[in-house]
Amino acid sequence: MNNENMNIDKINSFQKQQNKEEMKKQIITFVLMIAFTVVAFAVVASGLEAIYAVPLILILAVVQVGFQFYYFMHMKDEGHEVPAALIYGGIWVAILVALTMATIIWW
Amino acid sequence: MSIATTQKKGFGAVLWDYLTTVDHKKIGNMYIAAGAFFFLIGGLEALIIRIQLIKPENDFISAGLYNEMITMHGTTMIFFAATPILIGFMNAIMPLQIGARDVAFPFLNSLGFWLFFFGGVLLNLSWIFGGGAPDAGWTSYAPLSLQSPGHGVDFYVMGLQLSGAGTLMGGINFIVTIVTMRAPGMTYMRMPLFTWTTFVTSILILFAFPALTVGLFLLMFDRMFGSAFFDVALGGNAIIWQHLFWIFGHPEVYILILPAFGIFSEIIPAFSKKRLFGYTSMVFATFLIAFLGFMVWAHHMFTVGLGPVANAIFAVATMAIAVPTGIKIFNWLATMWGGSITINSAMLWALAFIPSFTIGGMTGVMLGAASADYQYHDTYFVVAHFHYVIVGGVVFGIFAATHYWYPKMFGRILHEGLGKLSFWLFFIGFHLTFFIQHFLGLMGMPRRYWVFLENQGLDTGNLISTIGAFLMGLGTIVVLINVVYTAVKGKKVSGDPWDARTLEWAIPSPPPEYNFKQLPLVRGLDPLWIEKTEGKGKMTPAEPVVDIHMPNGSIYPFIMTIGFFIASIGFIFQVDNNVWLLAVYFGMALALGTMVVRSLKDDHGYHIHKEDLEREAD
Amino acid sequence: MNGWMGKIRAVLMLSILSLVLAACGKENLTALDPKGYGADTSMDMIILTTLIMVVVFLVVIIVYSIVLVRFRRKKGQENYIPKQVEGNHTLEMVWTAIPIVLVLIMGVPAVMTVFDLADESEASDSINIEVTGNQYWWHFNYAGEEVVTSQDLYIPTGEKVYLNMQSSDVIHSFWVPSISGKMDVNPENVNTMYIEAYEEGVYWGKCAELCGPSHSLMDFKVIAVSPEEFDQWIADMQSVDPADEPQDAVAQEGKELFEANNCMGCHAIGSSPSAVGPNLTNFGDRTKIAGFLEPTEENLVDWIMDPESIKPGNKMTGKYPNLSEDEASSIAAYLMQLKPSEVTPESVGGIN
Amino acid sequence: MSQDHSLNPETMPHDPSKATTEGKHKFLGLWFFLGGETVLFACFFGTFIALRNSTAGGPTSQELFGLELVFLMTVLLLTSSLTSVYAIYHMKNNDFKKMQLWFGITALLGIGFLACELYEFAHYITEYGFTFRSSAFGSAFYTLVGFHGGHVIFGLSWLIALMVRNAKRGLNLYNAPKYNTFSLYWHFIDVVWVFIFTVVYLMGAVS
Ligand code: HEA
Ligand code: HEA
Ligand SMILES: [Cu+2]
Repeated sequence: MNNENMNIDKINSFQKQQNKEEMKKQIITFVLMIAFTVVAFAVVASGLEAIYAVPLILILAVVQVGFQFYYFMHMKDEGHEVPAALIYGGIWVAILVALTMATIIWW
Repeated sequence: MSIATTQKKGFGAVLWDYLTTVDHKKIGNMYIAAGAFFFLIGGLEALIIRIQLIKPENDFISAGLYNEMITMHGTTMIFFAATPILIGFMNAIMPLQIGARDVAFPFLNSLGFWLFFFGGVLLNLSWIFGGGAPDAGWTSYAPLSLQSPGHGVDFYVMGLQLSGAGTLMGGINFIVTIVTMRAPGMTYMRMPLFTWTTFVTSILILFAFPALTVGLFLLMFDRMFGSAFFDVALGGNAIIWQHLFWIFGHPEVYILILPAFGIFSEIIPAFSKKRLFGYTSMVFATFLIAFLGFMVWAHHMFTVGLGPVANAIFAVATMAIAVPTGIKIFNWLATMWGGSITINSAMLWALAFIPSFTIGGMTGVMLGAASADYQYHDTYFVVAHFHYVIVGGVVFGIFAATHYWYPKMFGRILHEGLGKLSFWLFFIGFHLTFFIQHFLGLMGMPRRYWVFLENQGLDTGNLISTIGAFLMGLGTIVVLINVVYTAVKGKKVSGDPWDARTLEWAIPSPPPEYNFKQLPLVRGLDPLWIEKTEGKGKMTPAEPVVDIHMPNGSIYPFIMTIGFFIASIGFIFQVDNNVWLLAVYFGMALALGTMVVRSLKDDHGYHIHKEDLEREAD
Repeated sequence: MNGWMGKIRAVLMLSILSLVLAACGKENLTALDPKGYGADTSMDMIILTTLIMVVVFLVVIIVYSIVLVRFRRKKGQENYIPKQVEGNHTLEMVWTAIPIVLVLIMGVPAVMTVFDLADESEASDSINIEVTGNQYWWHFNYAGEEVVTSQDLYIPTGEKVYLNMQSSDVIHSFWVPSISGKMDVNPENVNTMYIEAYEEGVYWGKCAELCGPSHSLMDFKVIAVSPEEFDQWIADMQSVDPADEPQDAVAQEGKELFEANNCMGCHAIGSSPSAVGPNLTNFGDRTKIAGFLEPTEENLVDWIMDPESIKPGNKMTGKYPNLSEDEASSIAAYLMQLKPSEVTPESVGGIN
Repeated sequence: MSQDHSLNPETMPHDPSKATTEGKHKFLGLWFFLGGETVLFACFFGTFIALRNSTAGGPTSQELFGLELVFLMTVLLLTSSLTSVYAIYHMKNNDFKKMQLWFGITALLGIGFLACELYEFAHYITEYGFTFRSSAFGSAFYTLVGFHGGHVIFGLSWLIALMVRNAKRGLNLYNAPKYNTFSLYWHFIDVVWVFIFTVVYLMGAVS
């Protein structure tokens, strides 16, 4: 029960190279996410009017979450078809719920 | 029921076996047995309701008790009878149908069962310890549910929360099982319809139950911790509860009916000796129903005052569900057309389902016309509608499945004569009870009425309805007698007594604990039928005989459930006295502690060795 | 032989007849015999959808019957294996397309009637009544008229009357089946609906949303009178002076007891908007006591003595000191003579 | 079907977390669970959106929310998402020590986030008297944000239990899927937070 024999060297270098490439993309993703966050906060701090600010920050949030799902959580990779389908199902119901609560409980 | 299969062991050993089992077949049996028990309780409550309504201004039970009765009847029937019995059949049959040895998460499966069971027990304890059962209707609308005295509604909240968590686990388990554990050659489009409906139902569970969970949390916080979600004085809004409840509630009715559709899609081809007509469109229709099912919930709220735009949208969306459901009805008819139909008790239930459910579905569409629903809503017309779909659809489906799969599950066949007798009693009673209720509703009888007044033209209808309910009760008793009789004296059968089509019939009855000695190779839809007509009459194995890996049984799910059960009781009573917080802490510690132990202890399961397998006869 | 056949036939005819008659229900309660605009509109939809459903059901049942007659397994064919049909594209298209068409035929009028019944454009120049639902009684306040009443809602025939409804406690639902469909009465917002009665009469109303133990006893009436009578009634109600002394000595004593026991704390007589308990201005004209009991002094005494046994969970129980039977009947005498108007339920035919 | 003899292979497969049947099941099961969680949080969000102006005379979101702390919390949580990606990267390279290290950093960032949240709640309660019971808005706010916080606590306990339990054993095919499912869960918590800071704090601050 030791991990010595799971020797790092035995992992073939091609695979390692791939992992590295992948990691680069992840870092770009992260930088973008931070950037989106900064923009969102800046938009609000700048005191932009609500009708412009709200859609804008919502779009930023959606894009950022897309990055999380597709890169950090690998939804872009193969073998994720069923999970992706079900996540989209969940998002669909989520949109219905949020839309309802925002509109038809208006009094 | 299942004692028969484990005769030789002592009672203690059998009990321990069932407390610790992770075998999907035994869990399935337990779901069905527990669900049947709750069905009897719910049915008894229904009879009490009907006795109270046998004549005008009756005082058989008091007003408060009446409200408790309808609430418990609805809640018990939906959450603790119909849903679990269907999940039981999914557990018992679906893995066999896809040629799997097990489900993906045997441990979770057991946990799910115990959570459901203790949820039901908790709910029913409210009769004794709650200062009265919940009395705000199964829909528990706020603010009535906030105002309800005693602890009844608290028991409702915690009981449903427990069982809801269990159901959610079951749902995830089935989805993963179907995605990953199909036998070689069992592509998606070769899966039997019951497996398909299990799959889609599980997806519905996955997306619908969280809404209920949230609703229950809000109600719990308002009742127990002084929050203000539904408290108008502090800016709360009671309509939120209605939305959350129905976002869950409408998909829930399809959670009930889709498995029943699956059951009929197995039985009708089997006894017509014909393959299911329009298989692809059946699968497609199932998805369409599920999809539309999430977009119609506000049809329960047409009179809430959401405004004409919302009412119009939801009205049209609701009616649209008639289309995929119609596809199904006509496909079943077309399956029988040109077939060679055998009518036995399983098929009788399936045949009775078609016109009965069609009536219920059609009144559903009538309810969907919002401007007409202003008249129907909260009247006996609605009660008639949903009993037509639920009893005429779901309960008939459950009885059909019982007659169809009983031989597979227990190796004995139910008595035909008793089967037919119970069918006719129940069938006649059902139409007597509920058909007349359409008119009662239109004649001005609202639902949830403890008494109806004299001289309002409602007497005869209610009397007929009550008589019908007793016939249904007799029918149910005959089914019980049949099951007991069969368990003791029933005829033993082979693996394939019906000359049926799908994989579960390719293995012995009852199936061995590993289901398939060798995983079968599936060559098309209705694999067993294919082998019977074009092959050697039995499945070709897809692998040599090898060691079979099996999960270990475990008592942890039971202990964890007990922990949550104790904590729930603590939550309920801490409102009166802080000492009960101890129960919360203790219960949570027990549950979470068990969880930690379970995750820290490696459990690799065990193997049934090849040699032992080979020794066993086919 | 022929004799009893005849008798059976007669009994059969009679029972069918009575079923048909009974199928419509009580005239001033049933939704099947509309006497107002909303009920009429709903009825049109009910008839349209029912007709379509009957046709669809007939199609299903005809195919079903043919299947059951023709395709039963016959003796001597035990080994017959029918042709395994996969499906049929054309057929499947047909039974997808026809329901779509039917849904459209129902959907369009459904949408139109929904908008029609939600139309509030005439609200500002119509009669507006504030309706408050309470456990377990109804409060009506005629906006701008200084007229308040409860349980019996007077409206003029032939015009739209707008109801602005809100609840003081839990959700109720306002339903007068023969005049109009129902609308919920929520605690957090005002819901508006209009009703229009075609003919004079007394119509039963029911609460249609579970609101507690006495939900089934929360009945009320709508009394539709001619527009002239309605104006008369409003005028009569406006001229009530709560301080007026009753003629009768017992009633006078009742009035004193009524005041001494602080019944006024909850019940107003006159146009005071207070609505803790039902307004009693025209109590003597009420169709029913507590919404469903015959309007006799005896029943009223029973009610005053022990409301809990009549309407479980009501909020009057325990709000006043114990009264003796005599005191209660004096109060009853006082209340029963509160008849400010000639326009009464009886004047439009009474309740039957 | 049988895994235990391959629990400690000579070489790790390319993706150890999905190499076994159990691993695959866990991986899919967690994803599907997240589908359900999406609806769960949507319901809390919906409730919050419906009630966010129902302050019943109590403090409003404009009066309460300061953006600096929320920004800090966001950065903490986002970074912890990245560090868990690093950890999984090292898992795929079969470098157990580095994996533990990065997961350790993830845990620390998570704890930092929680500390900020607790400080924030305490601040609202003591400074503004704004509690769970103040108004429907208060109930909705604490419930939504608190449920997210609860998820963070659960995630942290899960991670710490995993790290402690396996510290001596190293990576194998039995525990790799557990780490992997944890990291998916953790990302999801981050996803929810993105919507919380957008819908609750930023939208609360604008209107
Ligand atoms: C298994 C359960 C189940 C099922 C399957 C359904 C199916 C449907 N239900 Fe029902 N419903 C309930 C259980 C169910 N319901 C319950 C429990 C309630 C009450 C809850 C409560 O308040 O306590 C309720 C209440 C309810 C209401 C609210 C009534 C009210 O409170 O005012 C409405 C309104 O639209 C409705 C509509 C429908 C429709 C349109 C369908 C459709 O899915 C039906 C589709 C089927 C068909 C239409 C028949 C077959 C089709 C054809 C033969 C094709 C041709 C047909 C046409 C073109 C019309 N239901
Ligand atoms: C799965 C769901 C389901 C099922 C199967 C049933 C089955 C039945 N229900 Fe239903 N019912 C609901 C779900 C269901 N119901 C719901 C959700 C409501 C709404 C509640 C609410 O308003 O909140 C409702 C409401 C409801 C009402 C309306 C009450 C009211 O509004 O005031 C009525 C009245 O007739 C009724 C009657 C019946 C009858 C006669 C049966 C029969 O089919 C029952 C047949 C079964 C039996 C008769 C059992 C026989 C058993 C024995 C005799 C043995 C007993 C012995 C032992 C316990 C050992 N039900
Ligand atoms: Cu519905």
